[in-house]
Amino acid sequence: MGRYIIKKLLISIPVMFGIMLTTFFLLNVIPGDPIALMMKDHISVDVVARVRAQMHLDDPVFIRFFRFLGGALHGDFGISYKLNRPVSYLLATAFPNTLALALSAALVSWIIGIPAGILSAVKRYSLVDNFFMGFSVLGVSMPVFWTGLLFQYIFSLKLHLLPVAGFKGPLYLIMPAIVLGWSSAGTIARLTRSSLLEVMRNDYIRTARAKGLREIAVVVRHALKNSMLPVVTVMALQVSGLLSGAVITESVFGIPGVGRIAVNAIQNRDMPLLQGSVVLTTFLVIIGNLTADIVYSWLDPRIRYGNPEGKK
Amino acid sequence: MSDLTLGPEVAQTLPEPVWKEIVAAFARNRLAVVGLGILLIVAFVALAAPLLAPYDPYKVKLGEQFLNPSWNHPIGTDMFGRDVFSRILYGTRISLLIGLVPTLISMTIGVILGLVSGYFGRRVDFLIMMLADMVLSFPSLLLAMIVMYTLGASLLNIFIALSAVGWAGTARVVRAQTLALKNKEFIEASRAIGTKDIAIMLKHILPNCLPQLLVLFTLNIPDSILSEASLSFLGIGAQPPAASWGLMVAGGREFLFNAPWVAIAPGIAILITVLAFNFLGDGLRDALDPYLKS
Amino acid sequence: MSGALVEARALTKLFSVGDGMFRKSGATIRAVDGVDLDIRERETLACVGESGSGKSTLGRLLIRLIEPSSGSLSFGGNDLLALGSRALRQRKRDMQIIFQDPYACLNPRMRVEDIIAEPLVSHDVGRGKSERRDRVAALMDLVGLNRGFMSRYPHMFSGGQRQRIGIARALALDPKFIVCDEPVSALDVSIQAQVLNLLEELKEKKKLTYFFISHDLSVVRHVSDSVCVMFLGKVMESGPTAEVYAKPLHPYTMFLVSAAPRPDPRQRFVEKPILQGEIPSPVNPPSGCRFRTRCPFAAPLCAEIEPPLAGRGPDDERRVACHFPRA
Amino acid sequence: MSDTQGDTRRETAGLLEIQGLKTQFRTRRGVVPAVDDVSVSVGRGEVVGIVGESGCGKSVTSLSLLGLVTHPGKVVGGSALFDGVDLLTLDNKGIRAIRGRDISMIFQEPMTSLNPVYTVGQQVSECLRSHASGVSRKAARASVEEMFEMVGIPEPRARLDAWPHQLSGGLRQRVMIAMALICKPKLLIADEPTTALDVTIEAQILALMKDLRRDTGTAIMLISHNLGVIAETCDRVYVMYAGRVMEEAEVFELFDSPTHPYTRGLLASMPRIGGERGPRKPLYSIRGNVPDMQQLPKGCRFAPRCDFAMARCVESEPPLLDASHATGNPGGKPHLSRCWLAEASGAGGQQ
Amino acid sequence: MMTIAKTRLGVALALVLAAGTAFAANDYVKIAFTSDPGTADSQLTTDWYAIPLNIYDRLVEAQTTKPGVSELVPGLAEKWTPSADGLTYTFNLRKGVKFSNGETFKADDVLFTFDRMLNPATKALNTDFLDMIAGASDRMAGKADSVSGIKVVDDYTIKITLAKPFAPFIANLATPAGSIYNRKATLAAGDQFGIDPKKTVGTGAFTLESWVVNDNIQLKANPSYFRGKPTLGGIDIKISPDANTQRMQFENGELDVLDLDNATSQIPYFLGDAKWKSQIASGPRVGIYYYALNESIKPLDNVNIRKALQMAIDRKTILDKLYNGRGALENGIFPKGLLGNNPKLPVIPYDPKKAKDMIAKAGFPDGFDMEIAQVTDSPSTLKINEAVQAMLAEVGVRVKITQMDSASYFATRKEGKLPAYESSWSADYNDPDNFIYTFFSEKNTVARSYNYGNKDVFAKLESTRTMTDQAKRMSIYQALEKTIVQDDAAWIPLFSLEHLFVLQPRVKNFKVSWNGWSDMPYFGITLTK
Repeated sequence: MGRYIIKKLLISIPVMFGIMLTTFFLLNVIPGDPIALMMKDHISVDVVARVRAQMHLDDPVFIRFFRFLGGALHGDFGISYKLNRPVSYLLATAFPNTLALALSAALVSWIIGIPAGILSAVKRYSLVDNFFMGFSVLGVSMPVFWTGLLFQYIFSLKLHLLPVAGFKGPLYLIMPAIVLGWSSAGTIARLTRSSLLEVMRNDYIRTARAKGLREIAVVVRHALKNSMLPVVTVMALQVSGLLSGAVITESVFGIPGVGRIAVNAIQNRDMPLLQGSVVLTTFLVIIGNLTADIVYSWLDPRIRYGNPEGKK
Repeated sequence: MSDLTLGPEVAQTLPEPVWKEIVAAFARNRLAVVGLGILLIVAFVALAAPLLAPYDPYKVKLGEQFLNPSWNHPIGTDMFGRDVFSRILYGTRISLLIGLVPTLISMTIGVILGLVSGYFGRRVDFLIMMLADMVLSFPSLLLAMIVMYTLGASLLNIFIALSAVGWAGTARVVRAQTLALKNKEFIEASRAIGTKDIAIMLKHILPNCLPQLLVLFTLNIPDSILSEASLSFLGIGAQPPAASWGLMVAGGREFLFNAPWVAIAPGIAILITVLAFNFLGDGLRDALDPYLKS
Repeated sequence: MSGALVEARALTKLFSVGDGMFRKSGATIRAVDGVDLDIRERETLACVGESGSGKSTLGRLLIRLIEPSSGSLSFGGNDLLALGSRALRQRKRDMQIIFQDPYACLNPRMRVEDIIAEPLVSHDVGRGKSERRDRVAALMDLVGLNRGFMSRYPHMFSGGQRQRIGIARALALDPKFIVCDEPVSALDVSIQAQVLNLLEELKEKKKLTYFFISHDLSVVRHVSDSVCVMFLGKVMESGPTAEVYAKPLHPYTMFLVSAAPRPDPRQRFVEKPILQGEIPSPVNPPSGCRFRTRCPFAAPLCAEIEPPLAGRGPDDERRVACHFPRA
Repeated sequence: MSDTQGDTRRETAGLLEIQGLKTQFRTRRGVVPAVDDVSVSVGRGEVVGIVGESGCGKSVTSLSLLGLVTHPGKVVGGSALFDGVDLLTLDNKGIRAIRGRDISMIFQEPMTSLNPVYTVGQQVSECLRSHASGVSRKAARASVEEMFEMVGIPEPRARLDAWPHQLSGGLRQRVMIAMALICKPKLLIADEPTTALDVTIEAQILALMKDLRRDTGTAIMLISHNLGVIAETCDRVYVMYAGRVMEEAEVFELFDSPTHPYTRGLLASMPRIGGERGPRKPLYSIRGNVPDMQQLPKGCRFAPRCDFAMARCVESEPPLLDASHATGNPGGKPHLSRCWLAEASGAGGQQ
Repeated sequence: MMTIAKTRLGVALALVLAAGTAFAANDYVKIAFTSDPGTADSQLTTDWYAIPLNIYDRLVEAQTTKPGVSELVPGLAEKWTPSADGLTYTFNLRKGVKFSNGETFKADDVLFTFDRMLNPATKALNTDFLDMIAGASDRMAGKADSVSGIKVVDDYTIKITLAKPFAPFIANLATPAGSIYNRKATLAAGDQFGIDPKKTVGTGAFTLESWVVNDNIQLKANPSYFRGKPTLGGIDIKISPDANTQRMQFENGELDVLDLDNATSQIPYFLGDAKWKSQIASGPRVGIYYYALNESIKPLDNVNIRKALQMAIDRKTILDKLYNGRGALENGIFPKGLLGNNPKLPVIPYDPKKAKDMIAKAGFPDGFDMEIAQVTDSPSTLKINEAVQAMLAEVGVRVKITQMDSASYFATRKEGKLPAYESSWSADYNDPDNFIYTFFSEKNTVARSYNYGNKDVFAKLESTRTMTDQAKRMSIYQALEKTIVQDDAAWIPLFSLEHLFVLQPRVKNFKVSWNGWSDMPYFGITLTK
């Protein structure tokens, strides 16, 4: 297992490097001057020229990239142009918020998606199936910002149940978590359903039935655990999707998270901050995948106790 | 291998798309049928938009902003006095285009890379999958954003950005399928005959990926439509005055209070279309289920 | 060697276990381990063995469908391994393979006509569609398929018929040598007989040479002139079929022959030796003789020295890899 | 349709009496009568074989008994008296109580018949604990270990915690047998128990089953396509074809004097290990293919492939007829054959 | 691994819960920004002045006397005396003013602050406000260790000498860029100044209390403020990037003040809503909306084309339909409320016919194509551009609206390559120089992509800056204004607008700043219970 993790991490290094390189160069081929942007209408050509020189922004792009890379290897991601704080500090403060949002959203998506998937698999083609699948897929079918807007409108402005935006406690997390979680619940439900249907076709389900187990025991004990295996993998892939969704959700609900930082960094050509975000999000996705692998193997003894001989 | 729902002895034939059976299985799924129906209507609307739309969707009338829904304007007018109904009808075209084109492009790329990666394996596989990992390891919206900034906002560039982001998923699926098929005996048989690799990929592997690709296709379209909406929210989606639903929602959200129809109507249009695609995809997946595995 | 159509020497195939990324780290399986083999023209050489014995791998190696890790291989006197990919493609016209699974061996998305014509297309044989169609029809006649079914899809056929389609495809280019990889083991008894008879008939008509892989000893007994018994990638015994069955020299052969259930209720009164234990892992095969862990006759020597496949009897017709051959 | 009239066997105080079982699969393409009016009986401690080619309905017969036929299959007729209780009329709860306790099953694929995410010990003891409430975990474990020992699993204690994938095919099938026997069932249904195994392992498992039968007295219904396996294991044999029983006889009788042309054809088409037949001599083969179950012939289902078919065979389907007189075994164990040739008059003329 | 994940979740939730304790007290006025200012150091930002205006003081302050009218009043300087040649200013400083760290304000702090701005190591963006001081350029270029023009006379007197006379110098010092820091505290803070609330020290009415990036910034009343303790307990600034979210927060009572600049589309709603229409505070903005025309792009190099464009835009309709008529048409450069505003300028007529004629005469009988650029995600700009697009279509000009992200937009503009664009400019300080020099001086006209080329104007702009005779200066500026806008048609002036805010009923004494900025001092505003 340990070797596996190390191997995965090793593979992720070129992946991360590739993403950093790509984003760095992409954002450098387009016109965009962080200093001019900071000064906006108050632009003064002399000032821009002077500050650019002082910040070494006029150096060739690859020199800047490797300078950044050198720092990054020592854990120094530099200082954000726009926010004037160390990138590591900004990400460290934003990360828990995004994590809280993503985890609670993931939780919501599981709470909606897994039971919906199970119910609609067990009652395939019934109204129950249609209802639960319909409900979970509904979430996937709406633009997140639009759902967010409607939620704010209904639950905050009309019903006065929840604050519109901001991030000052669990109460503030409810709407964004539901909006974001709902948007990926359909994926989970879908997968749970098809995976369960598939597992139910296996020989060992027939064995379980032939043992005289109750149907519920057959489904819960024998089918569910197996059918969760592919679901776990998708949960990990959710990380990337949730981060994408978080970009929007954080903006709509005013949550100071990594998604917003990344968007601002792109908009402001804030290279250090962008690169930091790239490293962090990529790392998160990789961690997510690793976690999935570990949970997967924890669930699946075929991997946990994989025979080194590689027999079938 | 055998379809156990039929009992081990009855299912004599390898599951094989028999269109009648697929259609029948599909028809059992009410949501899928509804989805298909809706999409047929949407497609019709897209084709017939000029005939159906009562107004020029781009005609600015500053005196007629935010008219309430009425007989003249079934869904009212927007901040420029344009008829929302007409814009939604025309929006069908753009939104379907945004759904279809990037999906087609990205899937073509994904299929080619996935085939090559899975079939040849080794270094090519390693490189392609590394590239796919790169794309998949970075939140797609941010990546699309960077591409949009790099290329500038335009419809064509949306296609490019969404394709650049979307191919990796398809590549992975096709690769997995190729790996599974590669050692099938009929592929071996073809190699034993001396068939060229390219012919094996095109004649044997690709056709056997089609059910998956079909499902993937229907489920990728709504993703594209929603991604464009998100990009529009960030201001880099379709460009005004285009009547893209995403843009209409993003632009209209400011007026949710005084003129809710401006944002809600296109939102519902997205919702219904995307939902229909999702239902269709789910239904197809269900109906094709026995044929999805190799 | 005299007149052997296929000649293999020390043919070896290693497979690495584990994923493709870090190949070095995985263990290797010696699926086929130093096999010497001669197949005479118009002879049927059967290869019998249990799962994991490497018989299918060996079959694929013989027609260079997979690349051997080491060893040499010649076909009709020419070095098969020296051929470049273009020449090899040409060579493949002479050697074909018939597969076990009548379902997996036909592309479900192609018509029968296209399946049988695929070799013709690949080798650009026959001009135009109609000429090819004629040849396909003739092939279908040859294997006993109704040529009217030409445009059907494989799933509309029964297992036996599909196997006939596979045979027709293999015959399309008039090969000299056919590897039959368990061609009847997925078929019902009544159909199995049909296919076996068809193969026999074709062999006579087309002057074919077969390498016939099977785990079914009675089928092997029926079809083959000579037989080689494999165990964990090695040939344990070989020789004329009738002799090998009548007087197995290797303990493994003896157990195999006696283990096969026979359609005779009186067999239940015959005390049969039963081979105990399981097949050892191919990753870590036992030292010395690979069979020794299950062999009731094993001596200390067996663990130390691997017995070579040594010739016995007149002309070395029979060969056995055992320190203590029976009889 | 009135084939039971020729049924002379009524004497058994059998453990299991299946009468006129009908199981159908409703598919898009039509109704498949997978099992069509099949009657099978199993006596206490008896080993009964059901032999037939794929698609003949032999497995569906056994699944029907325990209500394990899944959608779109459905038992539509017949009865199955097991110890006096009609299994086919039991509700879910009732049939569950029988499954695994009184009647247990082992299947063809030991690779896939065990749940990969539980240890084999858990899976076997689950069977015990679900039928005998109040068995402690520890006690269950001890019984499982004992059972493992009995079915010849080496190092039974260590194997309790093994995962299915860690075991070889032979050992897995032994685990399946242990699971089937843990509740000391009266009837064991073995559905192609050795088909997926290697020859040497098959011999081991068959030997094990023989021993178990001797030691436990459990009746066995052995389903197989392999006439060899049937010949070496069973007391009585049913030969099935296209959903019907074609011939029923005591095992020696069947192999010595098969009366149904199908049975005879099957036996003749088998290549034999010890056969004196020269290798160049073609095998006997039954021509044609198994009929399409949706378009069964009107008369005898085997008629289109039968070398002895007469006009009558195409016209009407024969019932199961007493064939004992034809084989020179009148008054012995029943020998039934669904063939007009078995009728007293015509039977003797044919060889 | 699982336990790690669990702990992380725990930490995250704990943080969320902990953040919950930081609720602002009820006597804080709750306002919103659309993005995080990034720093409270006014030397490092040209854009985000709300915090500096409230936590620092300046030597001189621009005080709003009436809507749109201001006067310069003593701040940290009680008195200032210019020399006769207009080169040297002597400031007599207020005594007994304390920084929030307890340090007493002295002349050295002024010296330090201004030197810091010009010190190249600071990387300051606001040097333009001080670069007229003698020795500033040497200091900025790194050729000197100090600014020769700034001399501390004693603890409470400081002398600043200019390189050349510069009339708006005092007004300049009243801008946020002139904020005074404390030497000791600022040096101690290092790069944390303006970032770490505890280390950001000023003399202002409020002190920086807490700063959660992208989320929330709180300012606390300074009880020992030299003008007296503010009646507000503090200011609670939420960072709410989405304007629509801000608006909902306001309606839900989570904001006290909604700056309608962030939600221009909502103005009609609030103006018409029974509950809110009485809660609107408005003030004229000393600022002008305009279209910039890039003279290096054909056919905009043709003065007649530019004049035609001026006439082809129906500014009145735009003002009325899109801005509810809350503003006034402008015909020059200096908007209402700015010194030098010339109400007698000839009105630019709306005359599409004549415009079309002129375009035809200029050689484009079929009209021509032109491009208007704007930043993405700016619906208000888009609205006006789309309206203009429609109007220009009437005279045969085919307009393509190109949206660019702001980084590209500003970078392209700096290069002088941006096509026509719409923008607005409002006063930093009350002097025409802040407008005319900003747009039409030789170096700035390129940086703003006008590429205006009247050398005579350039020369006059430089010389007028140094004039001390105020009346004469104004008349020259007005002449130049006429040349630039009416004769050379270098840009298209549109209008000046009112700046509207909606307030919760509990907000009292809310006064829109003289220049109509969103960034304003909150000292003096009160909240009722």
